[in-house]
Amino acid sequence: MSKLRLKLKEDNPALIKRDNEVIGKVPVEAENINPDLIKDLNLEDLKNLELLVGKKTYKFKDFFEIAGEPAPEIEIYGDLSNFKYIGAAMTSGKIIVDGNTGMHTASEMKGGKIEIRGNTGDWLGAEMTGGFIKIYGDAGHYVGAAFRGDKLGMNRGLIYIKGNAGNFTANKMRRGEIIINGNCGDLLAAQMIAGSVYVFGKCGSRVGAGMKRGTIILSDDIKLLPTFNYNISYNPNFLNTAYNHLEDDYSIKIPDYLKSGNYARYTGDNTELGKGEILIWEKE
Amino acid sequence: MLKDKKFTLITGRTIKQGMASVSGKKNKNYKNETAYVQLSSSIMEEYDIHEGEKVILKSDSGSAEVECRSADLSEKIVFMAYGPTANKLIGTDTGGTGMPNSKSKIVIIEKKEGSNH
Amino acid sequence: MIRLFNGVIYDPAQKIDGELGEIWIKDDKIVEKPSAKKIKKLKAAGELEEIDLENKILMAGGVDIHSHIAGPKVNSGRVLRPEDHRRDNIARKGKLRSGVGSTVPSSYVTGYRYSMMGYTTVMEAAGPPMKAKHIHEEFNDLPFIDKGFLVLSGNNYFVLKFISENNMEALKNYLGWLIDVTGAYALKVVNPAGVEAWKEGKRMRGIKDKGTSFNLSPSEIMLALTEANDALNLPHAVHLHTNDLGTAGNYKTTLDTLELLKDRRLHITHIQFSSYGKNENDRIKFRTATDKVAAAVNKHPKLTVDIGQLVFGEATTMTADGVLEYNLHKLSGHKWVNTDVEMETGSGIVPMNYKKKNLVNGIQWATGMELFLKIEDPFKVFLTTDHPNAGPFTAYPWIIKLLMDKDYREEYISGMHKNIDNYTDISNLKREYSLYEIAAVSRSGPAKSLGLKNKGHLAPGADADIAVYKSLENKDIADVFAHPALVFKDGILVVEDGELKSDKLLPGRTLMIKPEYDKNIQAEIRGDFQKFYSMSIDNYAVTDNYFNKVEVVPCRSKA
Amino acid sequence: MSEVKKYENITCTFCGALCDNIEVEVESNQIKKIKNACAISRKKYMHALQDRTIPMLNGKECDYDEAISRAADILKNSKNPLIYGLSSTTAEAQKTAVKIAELSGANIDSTSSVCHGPGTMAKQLVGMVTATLGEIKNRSDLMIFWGANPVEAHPNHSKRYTMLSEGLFKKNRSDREVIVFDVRKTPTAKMADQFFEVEPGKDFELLMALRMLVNGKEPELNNNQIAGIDIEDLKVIAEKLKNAKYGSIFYGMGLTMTGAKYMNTWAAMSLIRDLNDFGRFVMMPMRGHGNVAGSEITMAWQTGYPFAVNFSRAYPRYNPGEYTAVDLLANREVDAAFIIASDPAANLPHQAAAYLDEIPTIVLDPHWNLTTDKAEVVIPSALKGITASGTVYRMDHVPLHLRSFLEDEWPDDAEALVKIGELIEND
Repeated sequence: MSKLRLKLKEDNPALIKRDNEVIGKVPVEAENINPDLIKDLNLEDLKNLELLVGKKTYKFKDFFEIAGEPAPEIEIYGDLSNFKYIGAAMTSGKIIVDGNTGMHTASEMKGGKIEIRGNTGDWLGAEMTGGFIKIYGDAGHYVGAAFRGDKLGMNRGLIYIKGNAGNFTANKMRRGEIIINGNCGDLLAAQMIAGSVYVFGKCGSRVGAGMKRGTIILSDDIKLLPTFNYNISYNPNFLNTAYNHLEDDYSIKIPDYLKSGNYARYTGDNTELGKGEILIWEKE
Repeated sequence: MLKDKKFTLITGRTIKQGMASVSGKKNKNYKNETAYVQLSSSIMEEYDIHEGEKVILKSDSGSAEVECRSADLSEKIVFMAYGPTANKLIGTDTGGTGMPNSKSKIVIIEKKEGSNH
Repeated sequence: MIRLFNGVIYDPAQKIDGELGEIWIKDDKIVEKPSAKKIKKLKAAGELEEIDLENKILMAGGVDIHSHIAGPKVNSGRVLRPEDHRRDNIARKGKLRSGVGSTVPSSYVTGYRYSMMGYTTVMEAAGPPMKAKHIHEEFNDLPFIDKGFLVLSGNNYFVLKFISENNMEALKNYLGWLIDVTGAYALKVVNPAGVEAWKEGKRMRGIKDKGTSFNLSPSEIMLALTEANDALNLPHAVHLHTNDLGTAGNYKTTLDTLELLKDRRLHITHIQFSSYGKNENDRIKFRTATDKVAAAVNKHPKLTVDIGQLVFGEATTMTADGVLEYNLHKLSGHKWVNTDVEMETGSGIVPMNYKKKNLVNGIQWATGMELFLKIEDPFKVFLTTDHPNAGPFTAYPWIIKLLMDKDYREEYISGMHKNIDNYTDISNLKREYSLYEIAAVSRSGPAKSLGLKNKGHLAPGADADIAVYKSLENKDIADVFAHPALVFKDGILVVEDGELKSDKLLPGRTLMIKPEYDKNIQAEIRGDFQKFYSMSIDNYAVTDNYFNKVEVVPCRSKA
Repeated sequence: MSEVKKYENITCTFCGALCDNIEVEVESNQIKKIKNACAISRKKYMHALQDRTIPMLNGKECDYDEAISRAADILKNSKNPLIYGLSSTTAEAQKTAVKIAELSGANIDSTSSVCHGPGTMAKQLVGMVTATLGEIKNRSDLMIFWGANPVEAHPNHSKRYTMLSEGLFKKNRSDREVIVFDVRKTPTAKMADQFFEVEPGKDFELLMALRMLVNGKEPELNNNQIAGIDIEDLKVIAEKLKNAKYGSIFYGMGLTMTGAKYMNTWAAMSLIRDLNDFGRFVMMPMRGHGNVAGSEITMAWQTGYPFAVNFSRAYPRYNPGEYTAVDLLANREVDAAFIIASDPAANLPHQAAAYLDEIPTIVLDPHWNLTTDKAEVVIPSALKGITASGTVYRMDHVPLHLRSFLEDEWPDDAEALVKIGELIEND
């Protein structure tokens, strides 16, 4: 199958220079890196697709060496940590980035797949409604969150982060799954409405603050807020079903120890509905 | 001598800092009013620090030399008037919120080399 | 000069109902047709622009008697709701400033969108006097429309104090002073006594009970204020937001109020929110009570009302009626802002989403529609959504379509909750508004009620604020009213084919009045003011530097 | 003999309390006497005419117009400039700064983002129950100061608006109960009836526990304490909160800068909201800079958003953490900066401010400060409320008009900004 390959030029218009030395990088808004748009273009149109660099408009050809042909599958090489909105709102196709990406990667994604073989910025998959996001490195803050003031965060879809995630992961999440293989920052699943979040590493403080419903699965013990209360220690059946689904459908490696043993179940946040649950795996 | 106790650095307003800041930011007085740290007297004792002695505060974002003053504080915190010296320690991580850790930075206290109390 | 000819004119103020005719514009005014000689001269000099309207509809620019468009409460609503703006962006274009829209648009966008519907005059519905400077600051960034504000005066300390002392002279002078120093246009009264009660942690029902530390009933306050309003010869009546607004069964309070003030000049605003019946034993407490309310409105000789028509979708409720917003917050669970303003008023904000399939929302929608259709005289009832409370003002074209097209209305009702007919009688109402009546409820009527002699009509002497709409033939009515063919503001063509044509911001005027009163009142209130306000009385007045382009509208000549 | 002129009801612009009862006597364009001013305000007036900036380009004195035109060029030619500060200037200048941001596709942020911006973010989640200061003076029977120390930051606040003021229904200190929550016993705490020492960074837990108690639920406990406060004490506090007829909470940076940041304020706002089911209860941010409230207000009516606004698409977008000054500077995303009436070199984290040395930086300020050292362009200006008039908004959003009473050789901020805006717009 045909693919489009983009390689970031080392010298590009986003670099901030002083006496010929690079001192910073202007953010590039790259929502045009989207298979829905690119797949039907001819090569000439693709070269002229716009990228917004601060307030100035540039073209794909100013930033990328282009190989292959426009296709629903896009591979990008280079450090794109200042590129925002890669794959934002995409509905189909596939993006693979061999490098880092910036903020809003795959935000409002509706379908398809995006894979970042490096780190990514804040607002990964924010308010997404479908699709599969896989990050090999770390993600920033507000993974799968709601934008400022909005009622609902991520609503369907799946985000898998092999590294760590930042603060406010799953903020106001409504539906879907987020799996974090590494550690997670503060306020995980704050004001969560529903959905599931798994953290296999360590977790910051104030997990589940203000959550209404939803499930948080943690492998490491944490200090809970005074607004959660302990119910029971048990092995929840549904969890193995969920683990199997993650392994079979998404090839996500679940640590073996989590598949057996008991989980302590807490419910809260009791200042809200109190119907959220936090399951913490109990070391023998 | 070095202790590895950790303190939360609280930065905040003082009336003298306020008065100095409106009397010329480049005056020595402003620098002085923002370049000292308040510690609980028990910590001063434990570290063998005398009133007015200079120490080094260190955080994972930087360090600053400051004068010590004792104050009625808990042993968990140290206080600095808000200003350029304190801001050497604060760091730029805002956790995605825009707000740095201006009242929650963890610092350690090191005695200045060559000070012989 | 400009000559608009071949237009079909609807001007209820002049009783012109769809007559072919022409309008002459000189500078910012509508003028008499010049003499043949003059016309010839103008033509020769190339100073006459003639525009053939080809049977297009010609009306005066729209006048909105009640809308929340500027000031502390509106602005707080903007800050509260980034989610309201995020998907509705307007980029800078030429010298037109950028902004955001949706239910609480930024100031520039508010001006653009009114103008793009053919509206040229809008009244900000509620301003706390203490923050009047803020309102005027925003007015200067609100382009293309003339505007004024209604100053809150139903729960002010000095109002309550002077009424409780039965000092009508001081009350009158205080109100005159209040209007003068705040640059206001008229008096707004919101839940008299009820707002003070809310601030004292108390609740009131009806208009007869006394419940606050000032020991006054709403009736006593309303009687005194309407009397003072007339004594000051204010061009507009007391603009009243009734007690018990928004609650089931409140039509009784509304009827009591109309009875109490039956021989007074009065405007009741967003009366839809004040016309609910009550089902004691039903799970749904609300029903419409529009028969009784409309009958009372039809009977009252000096009354005007505006509807506050509900629109399905996002809205942002905001009012000086603090306790109402608290109730809405408890009901909806939505985020809630409350701001009590010392010595003067309260206020609150709660975002809402009215749903077409929701029965209570449907009853509220029907209440507004029924009142529109049951109040007989179109000079008595005006088109508003109490923007952004019952919905955004951008829904006016859709409401006009509902009023003009019975078939559309019926089809629309069929998509609502299946039990809607058990609680309303909207399905039985067959009346359709004519273009003449639409012109009355959206222009001539509100202008007359406000006492704006130069607005809402097309006779010589009127401001050259003009809207031209395409003929309705074979067109969607809502689309026609949403996209005027031409809009003139002050004689300048600002909108063409529903798009802003002007490439720069055209400032509108600030409308205000300067009633006569005894200026010694300031010395009289000085003692209490300096003690109980948190600012000096000497810094209270809105100074001239806040006024960019002002028109002082004359008060009524003395009776 | 020069004449002595007396001015009354002058507004001091130092802090968000904006006392408007200052009296000054002026002779030969000098302030001779000041009445009613606090210790800080007095210093401010006495120093006002000293240490004044002059127009500078790359460290050399230049014409005023040269500085203005260089500033316009920098903003025009940059891809992603930052406009920052605004809290100590007038609404008229703030408005114009927003216009310049729009014209130059800039990011615009105020000191709010490192001050009470988190409270505004919390308001966007839950809303806020508040009142003007006079309302609190007139009615409040229970006053709480949480992570706020007005005695040192807003010295006349307690006398004019709270503990020591004379109100309509509440006449003096004995009509009000005062409680302070803080991590240290501040001078404000010493004025209170009760002081509770909060474990640093635990405000969130404490507020959430109080919410539970107020709503008749028991919080989960480890050692009978939350945030270092005994549960029995907390129960008594919860009862007091519920029994207040018109309670008020003044909160400071102690809430916005610590632990959960804006979620602290969210918890506080949620608690205050809940308390209105029992009596009335309101809250108020203790705004630091004189017109920082105004910066949010003016930005909101022009753009819909209070701070952290980006104009690279020629329309406003909002996102704290993305378009806020500390993040933009620390991440090295901006290629020019325009600092208006603020001193980030003193007030922002060192590494963020240091980036200003590397990019073209413009400073508009009447006085030399630590940031003018970093500036390529320095533009002097008149003194707000002394030699320049304009509008300022108090911490409770009450607008006040500043009158000038001395002469100045430089135009004010608003005029400088209008000129820069015209140069960009008419290019």
